[in-house]
Amino acid sequence: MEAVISEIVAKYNYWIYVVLMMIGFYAMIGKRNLVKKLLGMNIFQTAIILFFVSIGVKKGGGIPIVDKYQALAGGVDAATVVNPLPHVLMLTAIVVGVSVTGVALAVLIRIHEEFGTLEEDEILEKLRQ
Amino acid sequence: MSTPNLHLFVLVVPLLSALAVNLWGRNNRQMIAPLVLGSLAFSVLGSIVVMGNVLRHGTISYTVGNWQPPFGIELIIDPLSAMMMVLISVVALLASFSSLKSAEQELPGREAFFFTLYLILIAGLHGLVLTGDAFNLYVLLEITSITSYGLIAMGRGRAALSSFNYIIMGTIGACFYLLGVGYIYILTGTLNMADIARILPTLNAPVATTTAIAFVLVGLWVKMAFFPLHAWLPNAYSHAPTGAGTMVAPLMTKVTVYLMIRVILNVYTPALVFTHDWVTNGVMWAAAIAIVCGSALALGQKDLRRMLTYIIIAEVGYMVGGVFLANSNGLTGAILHIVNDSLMTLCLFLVVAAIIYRQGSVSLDSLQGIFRRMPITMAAFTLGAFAMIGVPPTCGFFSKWYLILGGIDGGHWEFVIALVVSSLINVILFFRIIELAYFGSLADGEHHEHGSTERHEAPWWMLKPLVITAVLLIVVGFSTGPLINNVISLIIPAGF
Amino acid sequence: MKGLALLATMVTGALLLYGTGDFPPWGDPQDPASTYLSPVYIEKAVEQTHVPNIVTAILGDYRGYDTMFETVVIYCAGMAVLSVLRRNREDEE
Amino acid sequence: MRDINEHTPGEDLIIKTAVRLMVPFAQLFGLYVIVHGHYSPGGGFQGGVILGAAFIMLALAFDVKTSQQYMTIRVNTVFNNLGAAIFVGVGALSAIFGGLFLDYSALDKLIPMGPVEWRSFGIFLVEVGVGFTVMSIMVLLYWNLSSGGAMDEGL
Repeated sequence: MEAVISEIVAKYNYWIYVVLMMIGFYAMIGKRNLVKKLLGMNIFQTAIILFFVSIGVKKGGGIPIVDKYQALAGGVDAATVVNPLPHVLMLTAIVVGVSVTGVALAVLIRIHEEFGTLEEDEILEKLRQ
Repeated sequence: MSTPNLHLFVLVVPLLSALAVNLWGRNNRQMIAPLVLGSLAFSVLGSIVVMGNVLRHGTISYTVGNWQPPFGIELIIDPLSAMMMVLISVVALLASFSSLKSAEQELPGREAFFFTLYLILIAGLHGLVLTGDAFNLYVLLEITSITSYGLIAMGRGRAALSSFNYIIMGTIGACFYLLGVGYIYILTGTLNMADIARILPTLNAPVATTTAIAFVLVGLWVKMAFFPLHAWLPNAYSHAPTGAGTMVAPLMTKVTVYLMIRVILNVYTPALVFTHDWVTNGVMWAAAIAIVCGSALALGQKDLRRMLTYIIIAEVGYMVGGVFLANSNGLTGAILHIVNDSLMTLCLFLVVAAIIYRQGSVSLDSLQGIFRRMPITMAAFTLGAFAMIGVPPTCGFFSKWYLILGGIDGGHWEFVIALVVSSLINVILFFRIIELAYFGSLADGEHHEHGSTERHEAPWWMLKPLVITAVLLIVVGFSTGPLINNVISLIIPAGF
Repeated sequence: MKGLALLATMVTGALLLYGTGDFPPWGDPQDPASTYLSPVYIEKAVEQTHVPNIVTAILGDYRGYDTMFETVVIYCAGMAVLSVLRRNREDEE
Repeated sequence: MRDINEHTPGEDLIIKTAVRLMVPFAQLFGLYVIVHGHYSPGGGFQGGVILGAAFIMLALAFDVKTSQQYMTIRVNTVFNNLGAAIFVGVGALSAIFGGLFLDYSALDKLIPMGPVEWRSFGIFLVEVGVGFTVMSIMVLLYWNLSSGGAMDEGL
């Protein structure tokens, strides 16, 4: 028990991300309302962002912006700055998430015009007729 | 325009002309065709030159922005990716002739947007086959996905709903891939594929490595519609505008299969992926079920285009199975099948586009007696059907031959049987249509709307690429030997 | 259906958690992600690009190829939304 | 849907005046975030979103038509194409001038400034391109999504 708790405490960020991921994933595949699916997608992407940003954390590290002249003169101690690469990756992933959300909303507007509803069951019923 | 950057211009020229199409094509429709065809023709020429260079001088490693590989993004142009570049640019050029016509008819006033997305999708596919960076692959995967969501949602009726399902499934696939990449990054600290392949075997982290492999592969399987995860594909491809289907159907799934091969060979190395027999066997069974079910479901369809989408699912089963046979014949067959299947699917979808252009529907009823009305189109269809079945001089035979040989080598009889069964089902499937089209009821031709026997061939813009594709099916069939010796054998790893 | 979705979610979550077992502790300065590439970026970025914001330096230059496609992604999103919704006006007329 | 529009909850004097006052400052801040991305948190994406938000604010307080007086559809089209073209074009130019793709230091042959300074300036150029595209696409997304593609009244 002791070992399990210390394992959780040492990696609690990953546990939180997994829980978020599960909420989003369940909404994406289990919910019948199309907007809820879309929201689930956003939660899923947020979970991934949390995961990547957690990778970048370094205990005792500061923000990845350094003093230009000091850096040119004497260099930077890498231990004092967090890992910047995951932040860059997540900037990209956020933009991708926004784009997909935009397209999905446009498609949802079209679906609503076509079927008059965003409930999957009702849409399927209308299709069957 | 120096040669060391040529492969990037193959990608950048369609990208820039997409912007130009969007800016000038909205008001001036005459601008669209020259820009699209010009940039794609440049891509074809450029990719052929790149392929020549690669075959002569060996693999090119290129660093974008002139940063050393693990720091900057590396592009790898080996014989396989050069071959894929040629394939993509040729298929895109041939499809675009037909798409220009279909879009003019189906999407009046929206052609500029359609071709903007279309060209960016092609640029994204080129980027996918070039990249040597795991995260860059994710970004490009999303580019190709977003453009295809847009292209598919432009269709009528149920297209928007199919597109939404595709968005949900595609995002799940991409997110799983990204999670896998994150697990690799936390273990190795790098995103460069060659670097990952170097570091991963030296780590003592079996659990996280396995998880990473599983998530990356499942993500790609969702994207390529591998059997249990295939549900989005038939609706998405059959409700898309015809012009989009002509290009998306031959390329998207095949490029994803290429990515799977790339990930297995160059990122994880086969030794790590094929460690557990139960995994390999499970995938083989899934592939076998995909092949049989895909073909059987195709048999139940009343619409030619919908039937072809189920055949795509079966073909994905062929290729994934071929890779997971984990022997050299299977891999050769899978890579060869990427080429052949793109061309076969292109041929059949061009036929669909031509028929839809003339009579608005490809339901099996409306195909009655179509041989008399569109003889050249249907001759090409027959050739494409023979290739799908695997009749010898066409290219489809050779890849199936290698796949069957690989199945026998690996002792995966379920896969061999599935291949044979699916070929038999294809025979029934296509001969039913050919019979219908050739002998189709002349008696009730009088009162049938499309039943006239008057010759009414598709326009030349659609016929030319169709005839070229049909000829290519045979040419590629005859050049299978050189293709294997000069290209495919070079990239198969030694221990395979 | 809901049960199946719940099962899939549980399996995925369990697999992801199981995979974290091999990870180094959270925020450890000695983990591979912090010791392999990132120190080089941190130490060399200012010297090589004269940009004190290391995130901008990596985003714009080291991984500029990613950022280019990122721009294209958002551009595509705009065009996709425009083309998907454009239909309405035609149908209404 | 139309009933809500007739009620026009946004048409309020206080909101209108406040937005009128805030828009210039929001735009200024957006520009600052773009150009100061080298020295502080910021860059093309963040600044572009703030710039776009200024126009979206206008569209929210008044209606889509009003915001189109400040940024016409045509200008929007030019901006989003121009932004993407700047990024891809800078990359292609550095390839044409003898370097590798997106190797900004190769542009030193065009205007001698020193390779390292060119890297810094090249990053600035592409950030401006990103800012243009993100700003105009954000506005475009809002216009389209709020009006169902008609781009007339909005919410």
